[in-house]
Amino acid sequence: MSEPAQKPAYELLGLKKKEYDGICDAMGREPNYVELAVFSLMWSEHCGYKHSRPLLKHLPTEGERILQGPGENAGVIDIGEGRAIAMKIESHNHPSAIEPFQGAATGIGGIVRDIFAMGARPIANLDPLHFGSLDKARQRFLLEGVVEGIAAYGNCMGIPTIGGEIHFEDPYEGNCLVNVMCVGMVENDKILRARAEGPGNLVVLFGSTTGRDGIGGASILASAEFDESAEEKRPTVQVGDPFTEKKLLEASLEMRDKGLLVALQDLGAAGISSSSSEMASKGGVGIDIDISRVPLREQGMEPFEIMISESQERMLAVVTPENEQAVLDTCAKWDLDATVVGKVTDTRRLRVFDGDELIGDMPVTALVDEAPTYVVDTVRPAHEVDEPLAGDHYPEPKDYSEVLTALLASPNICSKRWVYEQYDHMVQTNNALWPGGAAAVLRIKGSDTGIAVTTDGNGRHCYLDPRRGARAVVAEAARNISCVGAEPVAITNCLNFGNPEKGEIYHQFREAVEGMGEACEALGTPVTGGNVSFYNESFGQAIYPNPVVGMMGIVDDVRLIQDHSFKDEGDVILLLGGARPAVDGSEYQLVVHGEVAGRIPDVDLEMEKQLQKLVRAGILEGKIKSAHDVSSGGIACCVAEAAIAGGAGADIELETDGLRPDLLLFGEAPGLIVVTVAGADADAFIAAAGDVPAQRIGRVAGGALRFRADGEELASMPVADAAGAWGSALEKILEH
Amino acid sequence: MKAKVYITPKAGILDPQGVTIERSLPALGFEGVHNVRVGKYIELELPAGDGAAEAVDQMCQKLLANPIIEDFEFELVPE
Amino acid sequence: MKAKVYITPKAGILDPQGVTIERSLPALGFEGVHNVRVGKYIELELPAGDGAAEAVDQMCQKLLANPIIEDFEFELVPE
Amino acid sequence: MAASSQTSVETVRFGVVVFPGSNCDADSYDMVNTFPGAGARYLWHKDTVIEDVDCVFLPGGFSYGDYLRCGAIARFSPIMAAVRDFAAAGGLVIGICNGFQILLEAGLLPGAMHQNEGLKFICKLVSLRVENAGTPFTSAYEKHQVVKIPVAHHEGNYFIDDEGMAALEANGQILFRYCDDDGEVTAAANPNGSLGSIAGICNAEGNVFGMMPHPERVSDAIVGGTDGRAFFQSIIDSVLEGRE
Ligand SMILES: Nc1ncnc2c1ncn2[C@@H]1O[C@H](COP(=O)(O)OP(=O)(O)O)[C@@H](O)[C@H]1O
Ligand SMILES: [Mg+2]
Repeated sequence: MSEPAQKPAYELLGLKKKEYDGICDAMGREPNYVELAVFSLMWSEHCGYKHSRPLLKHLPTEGERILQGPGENAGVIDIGEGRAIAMKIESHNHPSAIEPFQGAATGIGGIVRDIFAMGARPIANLDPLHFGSLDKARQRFLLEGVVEGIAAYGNCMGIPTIGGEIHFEDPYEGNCLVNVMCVGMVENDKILRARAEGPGNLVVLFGSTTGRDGIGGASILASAEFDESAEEKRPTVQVGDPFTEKKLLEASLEMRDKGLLVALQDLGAAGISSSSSEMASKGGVGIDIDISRVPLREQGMEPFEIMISESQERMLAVVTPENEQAVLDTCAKWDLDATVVGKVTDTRRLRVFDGDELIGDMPVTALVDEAPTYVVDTVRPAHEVDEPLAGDHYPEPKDYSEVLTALLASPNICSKRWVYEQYDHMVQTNNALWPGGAAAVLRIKGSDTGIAVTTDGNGRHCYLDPRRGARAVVAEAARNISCVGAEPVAITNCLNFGNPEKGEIYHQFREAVEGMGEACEALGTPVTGGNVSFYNESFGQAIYPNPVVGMMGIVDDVRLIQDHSFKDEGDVILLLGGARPAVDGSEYQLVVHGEVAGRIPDVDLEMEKQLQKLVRAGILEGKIKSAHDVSSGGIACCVAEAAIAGGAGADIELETDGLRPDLLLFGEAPGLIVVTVAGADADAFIAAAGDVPAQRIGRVAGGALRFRADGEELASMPVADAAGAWGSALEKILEH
Repeated sequence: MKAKVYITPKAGILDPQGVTIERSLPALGFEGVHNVRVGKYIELELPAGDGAAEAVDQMCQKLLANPIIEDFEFELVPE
Repeated sequence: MKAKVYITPKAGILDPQGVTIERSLPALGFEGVHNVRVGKYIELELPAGDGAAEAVDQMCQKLLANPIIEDFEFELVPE
Repeated sequence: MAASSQTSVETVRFGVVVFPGSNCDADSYDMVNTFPGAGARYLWHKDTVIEDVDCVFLPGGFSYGDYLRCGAIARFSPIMAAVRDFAAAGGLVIGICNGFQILLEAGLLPGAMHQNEGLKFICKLVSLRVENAGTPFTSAYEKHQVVKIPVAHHEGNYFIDDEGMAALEANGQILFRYCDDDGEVTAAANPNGSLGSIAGICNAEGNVFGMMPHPERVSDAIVGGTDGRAFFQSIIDSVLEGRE
């Protein structure tokens, strides 16, 4: 075999020639291997946000309650009475596709560290997940592994996993999405930040030892240097250690309480390189790191490996020399290794020492803030069309009951109990609503306040129209929050897309980010941070463009919240909102007609605001006895779910108003909420609805679901049958 | 015949169980123990025959071990 | 020196992992496998010396195995 | 892990043991403090003495990551020697979930835990039948009362040999069994495969108790129930009676 032509090292590290030239410019010379390794990661898409930064800049990030927007480890939102919520969402898609259990577990580990790096105690996790169809054994394996990994890590940490979503569809077959969100609570005066300050202060590394984990692509540097068969020594999969992370959490918060920390930062992608340089950048200082002091778990590690290792369960703190001993003592109390590995300088450079020897010297600003950015020419994909499908595009189904049963049993609609029963969703004893509803609600101990959290995404809708889709996703998240009675306050987002260097993907990304910004602006829910995951494609097949929104809301009196279950016989069922359901992009379209096509309806954001306000007020006044937003499966599934949850039947009578009954029942459109009120309150409620369309569509009655349109019966079944189809579908598929 | 399967964490892969046990041993009065690695030991019985080794190898690859993070070895013991 | 410790579920005692593996093997195309028992395999290094065997035995009794439901065996391998 | 709450001699004092991986310690502590007659304080796993405590409370969680076996490493913590002495002197000791597992590993309660039959972590509300209401842990319940208390564990599949089981039965040491909503003890209502559908037991002396379900999680209506309160009330009553 002939020697392949040797490519330059920077290229093997994923840098372009121009980028390499940029590094040389910033350095004033050619970088050595240590510096090149550090730059290649800091200027990677993952750390450098090369394709996303120019667009993310335009997202709205300010609001009265926002104590910390993007730019720190997590966003922080004031919830009153001196308390704040830290939240952040992140993806761990690629590692989970390789090793689902450990990939998902370490995903939880990473996002949890981001939260306690802010000084907040994690109080909840959420996990939006996307896989290919469960017909395939590999997809079932991924689902089981991911859920077990999240359970193993989150349960051990004692953080309840209280929400998320799960979607199955072919475009995710080669690229599952494993997004994880963590929510934490912090008193306003205890918020920590990652700003290194005070030249002369010490940099302390604590937590796990450092190994060769996650060296990944950079390992070629080692082979370039040594040419040994060192390759297989470098595991690409990382193993999570939730017990160590639990100790890391407790030790960090104890140091916070004792006021020992100038700054705190977790070690994530690019390890010590990124955490130290980002801390230095935020504080406008420099940092010296002595890699010879880093506790290692493997022998013979190269300096560059120590600098970029992504070993899990490690934190970096800046502390004053006076507090050094107290910090080391606290770590010892929690049986954690802690070592002073460097100090803060006024050089604004990241300098790397191996003992006394200077082996790397890089300008912090260039590393952190000067990664090149790219704007790609957009191309609108051919499947995006201007017109929705005609109302009679598909044949009308003959048996509506059959359709309803099929939709309720669709893995995208059915009960997710199989998943959330594997998560400890009760630990910390704060959940005022149990999983399965629109949004999870946590009481804040020691106050009347509650917070509601949800995650939402809809890749299929975003595929058909990324701008409308992203607008609808934000509106849906807010609708979920409003349906429990809480006021939407802020979001964090995880932007999952294909390869942004392609015009069609960049188009989707740009449209989605702009759409998200529009909706956040209109609904008053600024973006507090997030994460971008590109290159979710394999064999040229990209995932659906999939922005995921994690939203938080506040309710002043948590005792007033409401759930989605039908309550009492005779309660009047109302449909609120004026949107017209459509087949385009609906679960009905895919399950029954086997297609994804057309154009989704746009959300009317002004109407949305009023609709949600009406519902919140109705709940807080005690008028609304249940609220459930219409989403996958349309009005029929919405009503069925509320009936199943309440163990009560419903008699529904709709007017078609020119819409074919299948679209009316099963079609989807953003901006509809089904609520119940006591019979005696119904007229007054409708009269007070103002501009928000409010129509009586039936009553809570008996033990069966009955749907009629214009007087003609379409579907009927006992609630028990609906509950059976909905409740056991996932188990049946997985236990086949 | 009987198969004995030994599964160990791959070299270089963190073994949190091993680390935790190692840290706790001194408190029990066992000093100087290191490199604790925790794996699995599986015994099973299967029909004797030429294909037995191949079958066990396949079982390990597909089900018993996770080849991404674990190594395995096995031996066959006639009964 | 190195110790290799094998921990197995006691005979006659339920082994939920073993049962589950046994049940899932036929679907993967492995017929006729039975008596699957899942235990632990632990490797550790300790100072060589006369007391080594006694020390490992004690570690197993006290910590590594639970005598109510598990049996153990070990071997010492000089390095 | 702040300073202990105010306690007086009149108060029933619970000492909640904190292992590095405990995670129901704060829930347990907070919940005890909602009882007017009770006060909680934390005990650190490295402590070697237990003072001013009426009831030692080993809370749920993953004491040492639950690596190797749940509770296997925790049992060797310095505090456990003190817990053993405390129990030997007749003090009340309760272990919930991981605490139960630790008491088993420590030999303070008989038996051992396997992984759940389904090999998965299970978190859900289950029904329990009170088997013996004549103990310091159950006196505020009625015999054969059915209560709803959640489980959250991966290894709650209780095992004991035949002889041990006979002794448990004979001495009335089985305090809770998993049952269906009507109080029938059935295989379908057993969430983890426990022998005899056992959810909670005490020792022969009747002062050490362990259960897998979490009564501290259903002791406040806003988070889903109050069936757990009687468990703590029983202990408080019993301590106060003992003082009379
Ligand atoms: N989609 C997004 N929207 C808004 N802010 C974002 C988005 N993606 C990333 N950010 C922000 O950019 C910063 C850097 O993100 P990241 O490198 O993922 O941080 P970390 O390493 O702490 O996880 C963070 O403050 C993050 O909130
Ligand atoms: Mg971070």
